[in-house]
Amino acid sequence: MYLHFGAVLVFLLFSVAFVAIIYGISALFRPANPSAEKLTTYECGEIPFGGSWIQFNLRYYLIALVFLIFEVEVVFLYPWAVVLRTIGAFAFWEMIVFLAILLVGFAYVWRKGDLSWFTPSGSGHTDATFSGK
Amino acid sequence: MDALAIATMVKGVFGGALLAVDQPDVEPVAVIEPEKVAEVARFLRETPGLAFDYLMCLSGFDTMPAEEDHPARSTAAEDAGAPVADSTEPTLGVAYHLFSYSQRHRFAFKAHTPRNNPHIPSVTQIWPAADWHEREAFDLFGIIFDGHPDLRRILLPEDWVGHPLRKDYAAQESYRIGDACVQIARGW
Amino acid sequence: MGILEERFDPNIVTTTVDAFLDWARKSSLWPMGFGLACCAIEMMATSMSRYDLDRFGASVFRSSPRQSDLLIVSGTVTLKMASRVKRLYDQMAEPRYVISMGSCANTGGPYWEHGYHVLKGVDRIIPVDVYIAGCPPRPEALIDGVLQLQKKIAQQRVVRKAV
Amino acid sequence: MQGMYETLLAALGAERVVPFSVGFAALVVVFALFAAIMGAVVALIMVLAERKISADIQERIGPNRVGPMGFFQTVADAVKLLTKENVLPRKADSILHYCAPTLVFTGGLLPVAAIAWSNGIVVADLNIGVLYVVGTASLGVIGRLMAGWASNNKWSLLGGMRAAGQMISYEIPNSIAILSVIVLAGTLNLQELSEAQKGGIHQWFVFRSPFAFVACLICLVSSLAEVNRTPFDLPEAESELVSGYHTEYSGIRWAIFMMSEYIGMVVVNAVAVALFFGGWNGGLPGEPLLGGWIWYLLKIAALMYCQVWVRFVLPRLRIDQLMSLCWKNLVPLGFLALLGASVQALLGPTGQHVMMVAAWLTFGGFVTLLFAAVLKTRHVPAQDGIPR
Amino acid sequence: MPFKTEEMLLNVGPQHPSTHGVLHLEVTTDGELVTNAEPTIGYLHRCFEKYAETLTYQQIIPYTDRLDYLSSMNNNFGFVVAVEKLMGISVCERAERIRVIMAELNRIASHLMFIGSFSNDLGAMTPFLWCFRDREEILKIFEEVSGARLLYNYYRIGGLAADLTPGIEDRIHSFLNQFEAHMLELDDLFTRNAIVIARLKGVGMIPRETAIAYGLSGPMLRASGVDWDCRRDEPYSIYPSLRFEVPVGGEKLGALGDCYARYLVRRAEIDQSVSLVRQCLTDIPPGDVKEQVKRNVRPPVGEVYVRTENPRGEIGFYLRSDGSTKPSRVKVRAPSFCNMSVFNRISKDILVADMIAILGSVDIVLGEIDR
Repeated sequence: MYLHFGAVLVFLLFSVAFVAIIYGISALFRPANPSAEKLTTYECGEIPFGGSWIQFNLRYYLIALVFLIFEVEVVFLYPWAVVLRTIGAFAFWEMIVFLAILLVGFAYVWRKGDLSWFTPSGSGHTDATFSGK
Repeated sequence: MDALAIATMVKGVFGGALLAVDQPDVEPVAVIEPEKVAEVARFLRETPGLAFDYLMCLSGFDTMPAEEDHPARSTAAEDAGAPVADSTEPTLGVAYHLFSYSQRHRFAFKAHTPRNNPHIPSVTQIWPAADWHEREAFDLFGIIFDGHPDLRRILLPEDWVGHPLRKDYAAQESYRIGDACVQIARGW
Repeated sequence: MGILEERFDPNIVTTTVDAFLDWARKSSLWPMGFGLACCAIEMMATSMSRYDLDRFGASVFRSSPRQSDLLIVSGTVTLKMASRVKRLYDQMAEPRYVISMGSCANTGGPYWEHGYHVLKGVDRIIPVDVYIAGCPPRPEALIDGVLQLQKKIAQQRVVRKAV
Repeated sequence: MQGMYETLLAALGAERVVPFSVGFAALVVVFALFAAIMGAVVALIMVLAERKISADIQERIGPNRVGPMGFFQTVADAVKLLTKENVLPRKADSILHYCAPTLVFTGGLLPVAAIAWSNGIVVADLNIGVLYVVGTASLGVIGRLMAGWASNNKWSLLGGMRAAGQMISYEIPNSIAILSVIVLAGTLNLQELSEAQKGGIHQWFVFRSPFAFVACLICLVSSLAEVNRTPFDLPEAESELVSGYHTEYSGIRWAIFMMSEYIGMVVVNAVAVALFFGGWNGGLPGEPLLGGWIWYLLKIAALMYCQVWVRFVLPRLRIDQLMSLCWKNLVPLGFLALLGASVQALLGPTGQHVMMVAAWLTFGGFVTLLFAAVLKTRHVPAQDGIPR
Repeated sequence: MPFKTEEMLLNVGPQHPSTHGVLHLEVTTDGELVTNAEPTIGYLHRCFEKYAETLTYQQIIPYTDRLDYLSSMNNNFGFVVAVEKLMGISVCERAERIRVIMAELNRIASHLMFIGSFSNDLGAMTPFLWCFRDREEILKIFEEVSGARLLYNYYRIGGLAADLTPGIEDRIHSFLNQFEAHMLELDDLFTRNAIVIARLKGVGMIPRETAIAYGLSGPMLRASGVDWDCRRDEPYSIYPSLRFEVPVGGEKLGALGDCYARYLVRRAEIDQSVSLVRQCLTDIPPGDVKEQVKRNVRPPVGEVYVRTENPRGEIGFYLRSDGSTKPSRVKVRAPSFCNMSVFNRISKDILVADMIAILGSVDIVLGEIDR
């Protein structure tokens, strides 16, 4: 039964190999004469000012945290979903408790405003930790 | 209120600053001393009766006659009203055309400055619309607007030499683009 | 130079490979979305319903120079813009072609005499493959320009030794 | 599904020559190669289909000069991209720049292993099929973020961050919607899911419970966001971010991004069909007529046509509307659907029939709502706000 | 403890899909948030004003085509009205009618181009092609009348270059009838689309005072609630004798001062232009449009400032004549030049997508900004 996971491993290796093969074929036929100007970073025709590897803004990090909470919750729900019919009402109530706890977390994040990305009505940031501007 | 009445009103308040009124029959244009432009503008903007809240157009001009053509006469009133010492010496000027949405009337005035160091007080604080127009007048004529928040070239590249719209402007021979050096004049 | 590029003398195999690769490059010319002035409006009109440049596979307007292989200089190249045009052309990936559309791009057009700020022809800074006359050229003229470019690409040597 | 491999190996007569595991691995490699090539073929067909459908919507002709009726257009595109120079900007991080397309392609191809194409035809018959597909499909997020960051280009960075923000956010409603069906079906294996929907159109999950119907809508919307299609195509928004995270990619590596986008589309639609629209079962009771996989591909093609159709009709959402749609609308709605479905799972057979009737009622209500909206636009000239 | 994130200087440079030409915006953003968007212009400065001083008055007309190359007829109209006022001549009724017909048709074509590129900035690709389908019909009419598709050189000082070709009237009539049905389709697809309203309502709000202070004009000014239209309030040509309604932002239009108001004002102006063309077309008097046209025009010494209503706003010509056949100074007050100067002011603390929507709603043409 675990043999099929072997198939998955073969698929993984194969897709990496497939991309490598395509790179190889392409390397045969494509021209390659890099010049200094060609390798400059493209920025709509202008010379880029300041790098783009910077401390990017915070909202994406907050969304990642909120995602982490819910992803873990969903992972716990998968096995429960499969066996719910066999176990019956007890599993249902147990999961209601689990979801209720998470609902409190969700309401807190919602109320705090981390979900609303940005209020477009001007500079009313709701992100408390945003550097006060 | 038509333009002549406004001109007399301005003359009453500012006296010597208003030097003349050109072509009173077709479209009267007052000629104002360059130093007083800012005060006259503020007066025209703030007095409730006039309320010129809209600067339609601010344009620089050069009164030097074109060479190859016959020396055209500059407008009669300008000869009389030109403030500089020698009246025939050509000047750089700025024309202001105003309009009021509440009163629905128009007014125009202009100011002449000597060619060698043309200075005119900026009106950007009064009408924000003047910001870009003044930068363009500086860029193409070289008229310096004192008090302008950010007076630099708006149309031409930063490293451009000279002010093209002056009548006595000779285009530079070539211009450097990256490592290529490109001819501007009519040469192929 | 690429690994197999321009290494072999012409024989039955290399000529067919060349013909196939040229056919592929010819029939999928992706122009860069790069409109300068009035000619850009006619370029857009060419890619619209009535003239439909997409029939020739050439209406996928990529906005980044890395993915586009055709630079249609459509409009007046001023001196301030010239350095940007040169930089964009340099940043394009290699098999790249240039169509100079309109008399402004060809020779400075109506602004050739007193246009102190106009570059007298884009071929002073980048090599041009096809010139299209007109101010602005009609969409049919642009399509004809693309067809001329396709004929020119069809004879290119990819694998065969450069003659 | 051990049977499939035995039968194939026996047919090839390799039973005695080589031990089973080696034979199995060889067969899987063949299937993987077939899947990758089919992925490329699907990408070619889809690009051409998209250009033809967009031409049809926009009253154009679309590509018709290259090959008969323009069929070789995408072949020409692919070969041209194959022979295009590979520009690696000096400031970019070369290793990451190379690995990003590989990761995105792997994220696109891996889920194909677990999809049950027909009765018994599946490459890797995993008992955790759906969880595996959802898990590997999110591999593409890392690839896109890596592409965005590695190209050291401001546009790519913005595109990569948007891709990360959008795709991880829309995994939650997608998973919750899938859970609502699994609670009813009781299995994660895609093969058994299709078998659970055997016997006629009324057996399809989408018509078996109103909560599954709502979950189907949520799943379709969030799968549209998973594969970055308009109105959720913020990561490579041409009009805003030039071309998002693949601004600095040229030639074949850009083509791999495109290919994995279309493979991702096929995978997402395959999951939606398997869960909601009866997998490889035909509409009529009994065995699917011409073999299950034809029905499966037909349903996937229908869903993909709708996704292409939506692309050329709707404008693009803004990033904050996208996020609030996900977290403030789809996630709470998804939880309600999940609770409803789990309550229905506990009901007896009579409860199921009541729920089936309720499902058909909601479906009818939804369709009449749709037609009312269409009729309203067609005949009544605009009055509100626009002076005639 | 506020978390320090760095600002990024983004060049929305001369080559960008939604800058409508060669406009360069130096945008400082903090993540998705635009804090400052400084426009840099001049990439299409084609020395029009220097050239105008070396040409006679009739020769300048083809160069005015190339100012706002989306509404060449209106540019010609503005210049020709200015010179005629300077010289004090008037034009026969037939020429005036044809001028208004061509100017209003060109306004429709220009607004269609606006709707197309504006919807493309929001991400919808189909309205662009639908609008161009109708715009091609108008270009066919212009081609038959003036011989060119985009830059017509059709107006002359004192009249027109050519009279209407026979049979053109009913072609225009049939186009107008079919065109209104297409506009209803466009309303269904784009104007009342929920995502479009969500993207545009409340974005890029310009209050009435800022609009007047920054010298905005045309649809931008009217969308902010100022009821001013040169055709009606400072009339030229035969506009006083025509009945038309000026759409202004506010509750009647359904939006005030934001991107959606600017879109709706232009969308409503299309309907007004259709009715204007119909009014002018009905029983045009006969007459020779070319008999007052003179080759060398020599206006008296003097200066004049005349403004007319272009699709993008008020185009003003300040002409200084020194009595010779060549003008001593021609200053063009371009509407997009002033409309663009307010851009930095209204795009503070907004998202990148909003900035692109605002830039689209300002509807600029670089030919007349840089001249």
